[in-house]
Amino acid sequence: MVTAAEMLSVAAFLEGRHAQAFPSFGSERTGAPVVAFCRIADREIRLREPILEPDCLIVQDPTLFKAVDVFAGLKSDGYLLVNTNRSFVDLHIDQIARRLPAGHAVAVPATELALKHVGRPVPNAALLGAFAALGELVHFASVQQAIEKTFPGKIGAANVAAASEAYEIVMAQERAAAAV
Amino acid sequence: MLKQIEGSKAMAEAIALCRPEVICAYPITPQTHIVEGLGELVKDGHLTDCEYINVESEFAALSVAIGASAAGARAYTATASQGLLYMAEAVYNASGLGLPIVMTLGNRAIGAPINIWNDHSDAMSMRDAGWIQLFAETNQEAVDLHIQAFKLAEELSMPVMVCVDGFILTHAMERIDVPEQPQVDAWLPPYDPVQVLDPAEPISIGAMVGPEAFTEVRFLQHYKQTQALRLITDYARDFEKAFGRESGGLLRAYRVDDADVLVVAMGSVCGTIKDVIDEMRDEGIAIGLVTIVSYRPFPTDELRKMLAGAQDVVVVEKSIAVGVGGPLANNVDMALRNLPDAPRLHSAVAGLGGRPITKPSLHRLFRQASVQPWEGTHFLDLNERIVGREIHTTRKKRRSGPTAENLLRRLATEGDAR
Amino acid sequence: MSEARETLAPGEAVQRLKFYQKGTFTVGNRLVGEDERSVQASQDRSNALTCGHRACQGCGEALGARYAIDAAMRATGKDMIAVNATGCLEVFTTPYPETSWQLPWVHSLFGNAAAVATGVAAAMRVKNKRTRVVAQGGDGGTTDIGFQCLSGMFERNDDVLYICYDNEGYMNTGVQRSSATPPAARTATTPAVGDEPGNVFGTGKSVPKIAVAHNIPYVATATVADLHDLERKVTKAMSVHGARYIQINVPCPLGWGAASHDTIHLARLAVECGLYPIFEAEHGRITHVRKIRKQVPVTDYLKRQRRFAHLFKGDRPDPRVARLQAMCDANIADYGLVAGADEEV
Amino acid sequence: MTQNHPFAITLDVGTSLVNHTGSWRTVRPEYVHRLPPCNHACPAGEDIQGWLAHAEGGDYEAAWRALVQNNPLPAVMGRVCYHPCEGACNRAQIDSAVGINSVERFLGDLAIEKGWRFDAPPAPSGKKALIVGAGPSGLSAAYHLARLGHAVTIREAGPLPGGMMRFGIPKYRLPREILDAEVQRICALGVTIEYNSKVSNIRDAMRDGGFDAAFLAVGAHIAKRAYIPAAGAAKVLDAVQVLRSMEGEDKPLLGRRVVVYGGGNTAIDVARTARRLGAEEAVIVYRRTREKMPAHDFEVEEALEEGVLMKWLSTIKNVDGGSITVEKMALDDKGFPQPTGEYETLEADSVILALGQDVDLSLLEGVEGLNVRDGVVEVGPNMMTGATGIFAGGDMVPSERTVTVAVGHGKKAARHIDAWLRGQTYAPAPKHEIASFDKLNAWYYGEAPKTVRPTLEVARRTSSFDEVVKGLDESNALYEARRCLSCGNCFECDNCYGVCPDNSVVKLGPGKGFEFNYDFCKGCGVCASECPCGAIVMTQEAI
Repeated sequence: MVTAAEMLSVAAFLEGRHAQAFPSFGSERTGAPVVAFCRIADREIRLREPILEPDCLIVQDPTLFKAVDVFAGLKSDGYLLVNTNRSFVDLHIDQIARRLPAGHAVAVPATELALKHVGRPVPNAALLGAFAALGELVHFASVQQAIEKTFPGKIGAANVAAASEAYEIVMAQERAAAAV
Repeated sequence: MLKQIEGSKAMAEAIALCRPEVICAYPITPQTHIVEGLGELVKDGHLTDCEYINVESEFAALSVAIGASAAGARAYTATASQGLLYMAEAVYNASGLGLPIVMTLGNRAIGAPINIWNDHSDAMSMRDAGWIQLFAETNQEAVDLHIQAFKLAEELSMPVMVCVDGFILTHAMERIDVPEQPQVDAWLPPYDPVQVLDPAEPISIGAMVGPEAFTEVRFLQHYKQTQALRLITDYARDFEKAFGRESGGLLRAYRVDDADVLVVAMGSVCGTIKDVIDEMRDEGIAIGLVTIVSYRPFPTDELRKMLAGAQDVVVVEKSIAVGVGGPLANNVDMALRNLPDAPRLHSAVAGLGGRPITKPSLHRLFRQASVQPWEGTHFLDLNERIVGREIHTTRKKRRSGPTAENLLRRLATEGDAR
Repeated sequence: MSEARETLAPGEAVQRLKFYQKGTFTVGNRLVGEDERSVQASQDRSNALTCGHRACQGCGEALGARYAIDAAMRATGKDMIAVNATGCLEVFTTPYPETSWQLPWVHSLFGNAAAVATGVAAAMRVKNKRTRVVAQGGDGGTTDIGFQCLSGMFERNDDVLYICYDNEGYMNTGVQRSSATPPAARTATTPAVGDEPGNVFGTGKSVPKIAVAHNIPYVATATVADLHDLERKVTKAMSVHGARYIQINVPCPLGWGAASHDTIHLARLAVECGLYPIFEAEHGRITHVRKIRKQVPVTDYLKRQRRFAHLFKGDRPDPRVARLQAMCDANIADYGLVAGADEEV
Repeated sequence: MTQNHPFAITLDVGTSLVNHTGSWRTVRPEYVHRLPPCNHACPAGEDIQGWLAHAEGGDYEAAWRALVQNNPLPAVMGRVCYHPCEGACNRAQIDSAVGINSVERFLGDLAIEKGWRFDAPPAPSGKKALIVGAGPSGLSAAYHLARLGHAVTIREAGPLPGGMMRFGIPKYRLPREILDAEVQRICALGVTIEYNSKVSNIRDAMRDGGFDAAFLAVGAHIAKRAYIPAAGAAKVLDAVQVLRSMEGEDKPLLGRRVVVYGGGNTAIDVARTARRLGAEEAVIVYRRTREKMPAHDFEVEEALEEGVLMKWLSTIKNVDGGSITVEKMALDDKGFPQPTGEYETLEADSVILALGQDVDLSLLEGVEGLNVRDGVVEVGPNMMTGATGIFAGGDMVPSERTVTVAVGHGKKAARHIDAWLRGQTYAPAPKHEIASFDKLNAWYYGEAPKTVRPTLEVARRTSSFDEVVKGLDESNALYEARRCLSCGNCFECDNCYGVCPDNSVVKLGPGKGFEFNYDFCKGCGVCASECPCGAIVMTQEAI
């Protein structure tokens, strides 16, 4: 998750913007719930408080819904991206999703895509690919570059492939939402 | 070169650019990424002519640096919190021996209760140890301060502690301009020690000094720090000329012109405060910020001049001198002493043990200072209910034992603390 | 040795001269070449620790330090730096404005001499200098407060020779117990009162053995009573690189309650009774043991020291003397301190 | 102080030299000389430790020259001296005494081999001294007087020099060429020996010869007799006679079975001589036990090795032709032998009496002031008899009768004669305290057992007069010399220099010893404790 926030900040940086990525600070142990933040702006970011009211929320592990209120603070016109191959209804978050503007809540099977392209359950790149499609805060090309910088060589290419497919999936959903 | 890079990594690169000859590493959160970064740079051959030593404790880390520095090598180490306390004896020793060691402090609270998150208690514990203490507001400044630190240390034969907020800066990935090697080489000359262990010219370093000369030794140490006040300013100016950006110096003013309220703070919280000030200025409130970069030596005169015209001074600091209040506030108070029509001083302790300092809280605090000033030390975002209950209980039932545990017990039983 | 009683062939006799002539055990020997004499016999020895220091009369540590550092100075061609832990040695040699040292020397803290030495060695390595580093301290600064840094230095195999001047207590602060204080010894913190007066049995540690367990290139114990052995060991230690440890038994007239002129005599008795085994080890294995030359009962050693006087107060023999003798006997058995019939002493 | 150094914390090296810790001292060490027990025990007054010190350094000529300062006969002495020095030697308490005697012999033999000469005498004093008797005492006195610049004449009654060294000691113990060489070296100093020149009246001889002083050393050459009833063709001889005749052309005929009566060294000598002359059986009859025998044990041992038989606790009652009657004795409570009435008969072709010797005092007849008691002449502490200008020594004065004592008398008398001739009084330097074993720190001496001198195989000893005890070769001699502990005298072992915790001993360089730097010496006393040879004492500082 920290990697995702960092890659996102790199993507923004590559576009000449200011970005600040930082983890929720703690002594994380493998598997424990983790939150990471990313601020993107067109001027220097001075603010050092954690993001309490995000514009976008990316949920990497929907099983956490039961343990943590991850939606607290999500702005009413915010974006929600969930890593899942199930429906929002199945996840019992369809109500939350419905409160957001159309096309702002998207599900993408990022882990599945990672397993398909990378061979391991590492959904970060796929989620970022999906995120590039969502709200168009960063361009996919920047995300691709950021992924390639973080993972050089074949693994990078595999991650880009996962991201690319996720991007397409979300773009399809966006187009569908727009069509409605 | 501009990079999107983690603060610790950028610091590691900047420290490497300073060509340290001996680096002592002992892991402690949140300093680890810096020494890890340096270790990689040494191992992968980016940083040559450097001994990277994995020591067995912070006490050893600074001790190894002491030995290396006394033997004429540019020495560096990093620590935080308990680690700084564990090396406390060596901290005093390094300055007493006049050794220009540079150490990064990834600021972190001190236990018990054990806490790995950011505040300034660790730096405060060593504020009288004879080191220069510089606080970085941003990761860019953290990078730049390290470069200045080596030059300052070596010019003054005095160790320098670069204080960087743990996690908030050390673990943040952001846009940082990491200088190029030729730039740093041109600005920072090689280490030329004034005293060195050399068989060709043997000396004894570390004599025992009795009452007949100890006062003089301490006077000279103090005098040297006052000299440092000028040098820190000069070097910041030189640095700006060479690198094209303002970094370091004794203190920095932000929108202080005609300000009725002046906030004084150190470290990364200044960024958040600036945003708050912008918003308040937009609302027409005459408020500004003075950022203390050099906590030791403390820029008393410069600060006094800056604060002279204000009506209210609010000190926001991430430390508490238990039983007294905020140590920074105490120092600011010293600067205001004997000032005719001195502004009112309001002391606030915030962000202890990593509690976020949020804009809403700061808004409230700054407004309150002028309209509803408080007595003594204000603890920002204190859970009054919990402490009230705890005080009440202990009054009723005299019970020794750790307050922290009692609090935790209460938190557990009462659910969400806020 | 029995063959010496027979008529010798001339050539054989000449060979023996070096060994048997008088003065074999003395500091010098005018009959052998300069290069075969001890460092301390030389008119141009370094006197790295020179006159005017403020050690007590008959200080074993002052003596041991000069022995060791002078030997190291010869071995390194005076290209060396010393690091000193806090303690008697530091206090009596460097009270402002005078220092007794005649080599580059640094004192930092009580417990960090090994780490400071690591730093000095690192500086030398990074600067491509051949200058060698010796760290030194008392037993308190070594076996107690400095132990962690010492172990770290060992474990990293840093290029440092650490010399511990073992006077079996905190003498600088007024004779308190350390982990090197022998059982039954009276100190200020183990007074000779109560059911078990003096230091209790079954406590303390052997840092030389612990050093051996670090598998470092060289470990040795030595004594001011055997200069030749001591100088040989320091010289040998300086001929190798990596972490090295030498622990030298240095009697303290003040702390032991002994006559100032008895310093070397006591050190000798400590070895000859078996209480202080003298050995050396390389890379984790004991390679040499200094045999007892003239074995004495431990009482010969104990009776000359007031710190053990309480053992001899009563009418009946104190059973703890036998326990101390048993410790000697165990050392003798464990280290093979008494030469067999076929071994040369 | 280099300007840049941090004040007070960093110091320039060696600055503690301004701190004179000598003021702490309440006792101070001082270098002393103590008298080595060997020197103290030497009847000839040799500085044994002194010459051994030269020898152990390999400078044998210096050693020999130091030796002959006191004794001109080292090669002789190295053979015949009973070496009381070794009996006193401290080394015996470590392993065994230093073989001083054998090193002395080595030096003496080497001097002969190399042809080393005595230093030439100083300018003549113009005084003349007469010495009567060319035995060890006379030769010694002549040597010393000559070296003091006096003109010396020896008058010897016999045909050859040496006295009892020639006529009392068998060749197998003292080869004659050795004796001759050392006598010749004395003569080369300008000493005149007149042989076959018996002085019958000393005062006449002095007056006639214009001598300013005389030293009498006529020895004791008259054998004591005991009354033993003898019958038939019993052949009863005395030991002096037998040994003397060994020096002539005709060797004595003693027969197949020889009985020697007596228990001294002469008895042993004569019995061993008898074996060499072909006696199948040589029996020593002595009235007490072996332990009580005056003869030296090593000589008894050598005799036994050569097959000499011993008959302890026996007296000869009578001699009858080819046999003798012996009465067994028993020791009483006080250790005296008492007759038992038990008798035994031994076969004997000859009986040799070795019961001691008397002095021929005829030359002193008519000399005034003399005191003669028990057959010997009494002398004062300055060796002068009751008669002015007449000194005496050796076997003719009351003392132990050994060659070494005689040589010592000669030296002592010569010094007093010299002073007397110059109108002065000779006062020997006061003796130092003896360096007894408790003054040493014996730890520092390595174990080094004494070298046993090679001895001739027994088979050859009974068939020839070849020297029984051989000398040491150089390496052995060096080894033996180096066993010396140098008791009471610094041998530059560097211990004090090394063991001082305050570097307060200054080493002055080879041969120059050490001195204390009292500016820094704190008086701990380690130097004195660790001095191997007891050459440092601690004395109270005046308060």
